[in-house]
Amino acid sequence: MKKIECIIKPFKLDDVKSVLTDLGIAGMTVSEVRGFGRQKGHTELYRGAEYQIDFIPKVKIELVVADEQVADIVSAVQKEACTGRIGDGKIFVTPVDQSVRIRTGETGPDSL
Amino acid sequence: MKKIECIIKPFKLDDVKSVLTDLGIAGMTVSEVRGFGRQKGHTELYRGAEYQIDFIPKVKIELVVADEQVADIVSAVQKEACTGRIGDGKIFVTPVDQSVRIRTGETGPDSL
Amino acid sequence: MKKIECIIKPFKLDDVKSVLTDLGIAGMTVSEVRGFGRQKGHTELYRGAEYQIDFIPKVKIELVVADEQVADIVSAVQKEACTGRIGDGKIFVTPVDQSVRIRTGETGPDSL
Amino acid sequence: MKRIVTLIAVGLLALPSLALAEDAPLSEVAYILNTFSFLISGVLVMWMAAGFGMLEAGLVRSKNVATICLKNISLFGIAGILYYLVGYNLMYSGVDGGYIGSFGLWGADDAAALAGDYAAGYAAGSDWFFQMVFCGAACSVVSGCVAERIKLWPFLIFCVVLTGIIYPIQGSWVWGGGWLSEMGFSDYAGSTLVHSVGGWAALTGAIILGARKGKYGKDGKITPFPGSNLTLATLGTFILWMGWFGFNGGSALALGSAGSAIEQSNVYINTNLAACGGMIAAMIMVQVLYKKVDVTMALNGALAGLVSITAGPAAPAPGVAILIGAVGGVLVVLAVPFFDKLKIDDVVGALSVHLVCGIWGTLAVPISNSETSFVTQLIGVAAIGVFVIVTSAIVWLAVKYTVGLRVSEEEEYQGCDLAEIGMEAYPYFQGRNIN
Amino acid sequence: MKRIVTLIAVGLLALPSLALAEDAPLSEVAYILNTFSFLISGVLVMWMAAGFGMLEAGLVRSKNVATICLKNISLFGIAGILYYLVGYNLMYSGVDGGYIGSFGLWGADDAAALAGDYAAGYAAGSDWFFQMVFCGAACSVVSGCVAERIKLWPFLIFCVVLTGIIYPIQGSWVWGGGWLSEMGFSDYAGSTLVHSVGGWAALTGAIILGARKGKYGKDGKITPFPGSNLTLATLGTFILWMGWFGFNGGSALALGSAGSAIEQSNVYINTNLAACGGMIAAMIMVQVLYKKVDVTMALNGALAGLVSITAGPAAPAPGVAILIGAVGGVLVVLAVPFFDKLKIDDVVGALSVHLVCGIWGTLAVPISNSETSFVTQLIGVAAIGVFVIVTSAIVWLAVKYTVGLRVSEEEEYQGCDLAEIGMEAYPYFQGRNIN
Amino acid sequence: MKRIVTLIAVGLLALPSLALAEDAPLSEVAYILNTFSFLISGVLVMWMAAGFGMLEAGLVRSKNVATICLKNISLFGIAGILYYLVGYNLMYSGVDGGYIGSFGLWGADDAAALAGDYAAGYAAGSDWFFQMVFCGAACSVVSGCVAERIKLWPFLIFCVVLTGIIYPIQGSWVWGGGWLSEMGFSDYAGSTLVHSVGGWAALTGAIILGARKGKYGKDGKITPFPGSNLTLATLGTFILWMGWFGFNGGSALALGSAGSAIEQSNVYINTNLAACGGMIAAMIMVQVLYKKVDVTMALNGALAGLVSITAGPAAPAPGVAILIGAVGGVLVVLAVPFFDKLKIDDVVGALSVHLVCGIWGTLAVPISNSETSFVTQLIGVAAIGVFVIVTSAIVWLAVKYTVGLRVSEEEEYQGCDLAEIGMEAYPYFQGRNIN
Ligand SMILES: Nc1ncnc2c1ncn2[C@@H]1O[C@H](COP(=O)(O)OP(=O)(O)O)[C@@H](O)[C@H]1O
Ligand SMILES: Nc1ncnc2c1ncn2[C@@H]1O[C@H](COP(=O)(O)OP(=O)(O)O)[C@@H](O)[C@H]1O
Ligand SMILES: Nc1ncnc2c1ncn2[C@@H]1O[C@H](COP(=O)(O)OP(=O)(O)O)[C@@H](O)[C@H]1O
Repeated sequence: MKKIECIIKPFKLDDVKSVLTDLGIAGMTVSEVRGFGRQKGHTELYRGAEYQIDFIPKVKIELVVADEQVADIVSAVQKEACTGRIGDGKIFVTPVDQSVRIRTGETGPDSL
Repeated sequence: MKKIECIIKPFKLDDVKSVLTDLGIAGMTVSEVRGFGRQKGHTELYRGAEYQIDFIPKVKIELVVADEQVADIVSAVQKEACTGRIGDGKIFVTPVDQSVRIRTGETGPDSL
Repeated sequence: MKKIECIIKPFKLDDVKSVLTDLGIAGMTVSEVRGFGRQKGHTELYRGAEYQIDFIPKVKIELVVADEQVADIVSAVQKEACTGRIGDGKIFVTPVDQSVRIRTGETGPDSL
Repeated sequence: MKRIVTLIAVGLLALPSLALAEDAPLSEVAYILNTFSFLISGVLVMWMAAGFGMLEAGLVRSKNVATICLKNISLFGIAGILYYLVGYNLMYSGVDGGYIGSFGLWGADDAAALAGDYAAGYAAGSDWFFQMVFCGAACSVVSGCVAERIKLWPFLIFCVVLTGIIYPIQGSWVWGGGWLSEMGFSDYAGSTLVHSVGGWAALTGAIILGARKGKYGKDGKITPFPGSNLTLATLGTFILWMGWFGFNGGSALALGSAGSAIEQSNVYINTNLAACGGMIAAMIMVQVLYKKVDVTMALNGALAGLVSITAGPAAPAPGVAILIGAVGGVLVVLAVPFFDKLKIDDVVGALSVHLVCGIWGTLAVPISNSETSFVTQLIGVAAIGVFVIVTSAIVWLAVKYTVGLRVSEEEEYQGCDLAEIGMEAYPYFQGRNIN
Repeated sequence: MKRIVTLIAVGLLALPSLALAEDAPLSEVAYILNTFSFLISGVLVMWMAAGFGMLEAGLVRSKNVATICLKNISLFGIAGILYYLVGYNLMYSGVDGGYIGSFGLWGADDAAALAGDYAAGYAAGSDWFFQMVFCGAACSVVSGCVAERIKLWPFLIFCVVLTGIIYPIQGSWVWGGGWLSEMGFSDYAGSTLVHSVGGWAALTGAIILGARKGKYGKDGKITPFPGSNLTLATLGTFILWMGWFGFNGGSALALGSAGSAIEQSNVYINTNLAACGGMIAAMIMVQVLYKKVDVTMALNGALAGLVSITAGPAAPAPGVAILIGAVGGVLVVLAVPFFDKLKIDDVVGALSVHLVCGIWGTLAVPISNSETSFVTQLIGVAAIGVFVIVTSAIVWLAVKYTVGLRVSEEEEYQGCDLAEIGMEAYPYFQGRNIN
Repeated sequence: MKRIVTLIAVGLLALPSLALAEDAPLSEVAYILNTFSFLISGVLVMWMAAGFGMLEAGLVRSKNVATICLKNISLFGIAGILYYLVGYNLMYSGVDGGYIGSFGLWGADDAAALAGDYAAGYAAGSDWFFQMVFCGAACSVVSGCVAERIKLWPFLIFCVVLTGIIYPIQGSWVWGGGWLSEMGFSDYAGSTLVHSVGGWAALTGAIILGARKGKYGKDGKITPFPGSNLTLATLGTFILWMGWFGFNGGSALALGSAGSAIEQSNVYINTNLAACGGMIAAMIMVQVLYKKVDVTMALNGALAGLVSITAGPAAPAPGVAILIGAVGGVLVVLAVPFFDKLKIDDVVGALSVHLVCGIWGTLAVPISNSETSFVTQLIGVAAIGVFVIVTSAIVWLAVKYTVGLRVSEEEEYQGCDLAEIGMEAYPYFQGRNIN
């Protein structure tokens, strides 16, 4: 199994979720993060003093999938989350040794 | 070393934390996430229009442990976090190459 | 490639970010987490009743880097985030199989 | 119903028995009491600007909160200045049964009273103050409806014209003693003159602006954007409810006789009961229709009751006031999805509350007030509606095709707060991008 | 102490020297001033409903905030309607030293005053308005105490009975000129009649409902659930403090003579100083006991001072008012953990503030008022306590065994907002499930 | 300008024509009306304490919000008690052209009025109440400026001295009929006596305390710490605006004659227009300077206008009032970065609003009031400035070197809420440590 971590622009979440469910993905976990990268933050002015907002809101989607699904998912997410503008984000794939469904105790790909 | 990632129902956090400390786990890191899975969200009504809440609040516990502890912890968390109802969550185990305690610079299992 | 996960005290974020950019790191993803460890939380009093705050605010920095950069980064972050007081946090290194830049579809270290 | 010129008749001489009791020694007291009533009631109405601000801040998404706060306080500032520069005289000076007053700075002349002649009935300034705060209220109605997508300065330009020109001209037709007043049209405290006027201007604006992106899907799907802070919305409603005692009570325009004190008392009661009726009716309606009570509908219901009674709060018996309010509460529950069906995107329910119930309240006046007629009321509603729609459409369009009216799509997604004023209302709280 | 019937004596004729100065020409003015005092004071008391709402919204957990807002505004709506339908006449009409007034819709009769006879002293409507807002306040006390677990509609049913029946009946005993009034029991503005009454009803409800899940552990462990928004709690306290000037000041029931104006002035001062005393005393107490100041205790302390002075705000010298308030502030700091020890789960400290200090304030009246006796005060407190406990227990239990009173355990965990009304107060802010 | 002793002249006899009209039968009414004006205006000013609280709670970071709430409500409690214990008599009793009044508890003596002699003009208690709330306002100015780093109890000790000693002594020089009043210095409602006094005390405190850690970098870099809740800041500004009608209007010190009612009316208008002018001017300034409107600057601009008009709100023509306010609004936009350049860390802009505009407003009095002179105004501003700087520096330093003034660096990072009072204002909302 692999874990696919996608860091995307927040407003793409709905689209990416749709494409993932279309691919038959039944579960995922999402969290709010802040990203720092090529896309620069913005300068704001507060009461006459300037300051820099470095970290930009992003959404992180984590999903654990069977090895054979990885390629499809990665390419689908990449296409869907892409706006072509800087800051679109990343997809990382990492190994997963084991997975357990808490409700049933099932393990392995069946538990996903 | 392995990282154990547990995605559980929020109200189980205290119980899971207790069982982990009972097992001698000295540290863990917790964050709020939102989950999408078999457990469906709920439909709400706002000013006469319906809408769907897809993502359900979950808590993610991450803990890095020595290889030999993994089996015990996984089964203990699985038991404790289980309500038998849909949406109880998942446990994922992933490999960790290295660990450092920032305060002392110690590495490996000693640093946990 | 490796993912370096640093759990640090929140007020060290700016310093760590600076040292990372000095090392030429172009991107990272940050999130708020709560930590449980040797550093104990605090007891608070609310309307005459005591209660314990167990989980302490921490910041998690995740960055994926090429293998050869890992050692430098880990030691730099360890030095920068260290106050010598309990609760300084941890650095974990985990393997990454693949990385994709969403905007361009590039993969591997080039995509970072 | 003239609002100012007939004051003395209404307030001091309406009751023959009083006229006798009020000889010279009493009239200075009456003068003071009338003035004080204007001032205190005016403060309560001024406070409604805060109520609108909090209500709207609570009902927009968190990314647009700072902007809506800024709009609400700055429009009140604009109303004050414009009403001084042109509004008051356009509304009250030399209308004489016609269609418009005269241009010119407002200025107080209290020389007669200072010389011991209290026939004016009240200090000129207290009257200006009381009329001015009403003008601000009309503007507040607009801001909530067109929120979350309109640019700041263009919105404020509209406010300048609304408070300086549109509001006073139609106001002159009734309260200034113009043609509608001559015809017998009656609007005690402004169901039509304030609330519907704000509503018509808002409606025109909402149509010209278009809906917020994502609100209405292709297949008729409506995506609600829940309000960010329901405690603020509740607080805003409480503030409005409180201020309404000044709004309606002060519109007795006098306190210098037992008759006017009794009138104010009745107005207070009816105002309160109509709010109660509107809220309870709206709560029951949503419970029946949707099986759950919606807080925002309860709040809108209370306001609906208040708007409904505003055209005639003195005459009805208490039970009738409850019913008038309750009809308003029912209307609002039906109107909110109705406007959604028309794809008119009204962020805070301003059209349902102020426009729909403003019309209902005005038409309901003849129920308790035999001196008015349904037809005249209808003419007034229609005439003012047409006037406001036409004039405000001209202004909205003029602004749209010169400086532009709407933020860009990207700015709208990001939120007006960061896009337009570069600050967030709640910078230390993590937002929830996920749902 | 009768509240209404003795008005003329108290307000206009109590001071013989005034009676002479106030001949015919003055009495219309007195009539107007009395009326205006009722109206303005009433608006301030109405505003307290918002204060209770904000205080309670600030002290519950965020998942129950929208519901508590809804309860606070809708109970005020219910109070208005019920007090019109039955409450007022039950409290004030034909009590004549007895135990209850008469049933029937309230209606104003101001014909005499309109005909130039001002003996009534004030417009009937202004009196109704002022009495009505008090009725709402008693209800607000209950909502905070039983929050976070009671169902919406069952709670509102209780409010209907409390405002329509329970409150007016016991009110008739004192302010309506009933048996306690004849006996010499004195409660100027309602330490007992309003605050304790709310407190007793809340106490009964809290016991019948039981504590919130997780609040009291097996081993005597108490888990506090910190309030979600302390700025709102502070705002609510400020609003209540402000409104209390109307609550106590307006209870002079007159402004039509120099004597009553002086009385109101003294009431304002003592009300303010008691609040100051209560707050400072509570702050010092918590600092000494717990080594830290607890904001919510400071706020409760101010309210404790206000409740304590309410039974007799006119008579005490300023220094005595500070002390009466300070004792209240101390009591509240002791009472909060005391109720926790009894496992009576009072979400906002309503029992400590309104019940405990309501009793204390009533018993403290004889300190400054030689016309009252400690024994009579005690009888009044006890009689009203027993009456309210019994009647409200009947209602709570009747509701419990018919429609049910409490949300399910799962709904309680989820929060009343999602479970009962399907919306969150702060939908865009990430909650903190962790601690 | 004496504030109390000259009341009768100003309020009742200033206009010869009125004196005739006001014979015996009117004077009890005048007495009542003057009293009532004090009470109602006083309630509005009391409400400003909540306004300051909300404004400051909105402008500090979320980790210091509970503490600032606590400070704002407790300082108002302290002001009430101290003004009773020493303040009032120090300010108003036996000043006689000198530098200080007398020590002693305040007590009301209304025996004459109760015996039918209304020469006192108003109930003693109503006057105390009105003066007391002003004293609290001066304190509120300080709390915002020194927020986020000062310890709770040491701050409250300072408030004790400020409200009990410093404020009353300088107040006696003008309103108590002391030397500055004899010289012809004029400050109608306290641009200098209240606002600048708070400002000078705050300035001294801010310098002695030092800036918040991280605010000023080595290379002149300024790091802004955005306010946590701009809706609260807006609400606070609306509350202050509302309360200011009592602050300035009530400072007419009378309502018992047509002349005073007219005066109050003019004061209301000018107060409102100056706020409008200040806000709009500040908005235009920031738009021009920084290309974006800053909400907090708009709010500060409105307050700047209000402070600016406070020294002389009765005399100016409306247009002049707009300009006086507008200059204040411009000043505030320039002053905020100016203080930052001096590394004086003023959390909420209190110095820019209350000190700078307090001075400006006082110096602007001669523009419309020919009885005052620029030189005398300047002497008054300087004398009071020096006095407050010196006395408050003594107190700040005494506290600093005894119990200590500032929280530790670690506590400051953690926030005063957890460090000092062990609770968070918003415990259920996740904070944003990242930016
Ligand atoms: N090396 C990295 N490790 C972890 N996250 C990264 C890394 N580089 C970028 N990111 C994340 O991806 C987001 C987008 O990256 P950025 O460099 O701004 O643009 P782009 O995706 O177009 O290359 C960042 O905001 C950050 O959250
Ligand atoms: N493939 C997956 N990858 C990552 N997280 C998952 C995955 N499947 C489920 N989850 C997480 O586990 C939670 C529970 O899963 P769900 O399918 O609802 O029920 P169950 O745990 O009973 O199978 C989800 O809300 C989500 O957070
Ligand atoms: N085994 C672990 N797995 C994951 N996170 C851990 C682990 N141990 C500690 N942490 C994280 O590191 C933080 C600091 O650890 P702690 O034991 O308090 O002090 P120290 O870093 O000085 O050893 C914790 O708050 C927690 O977030």
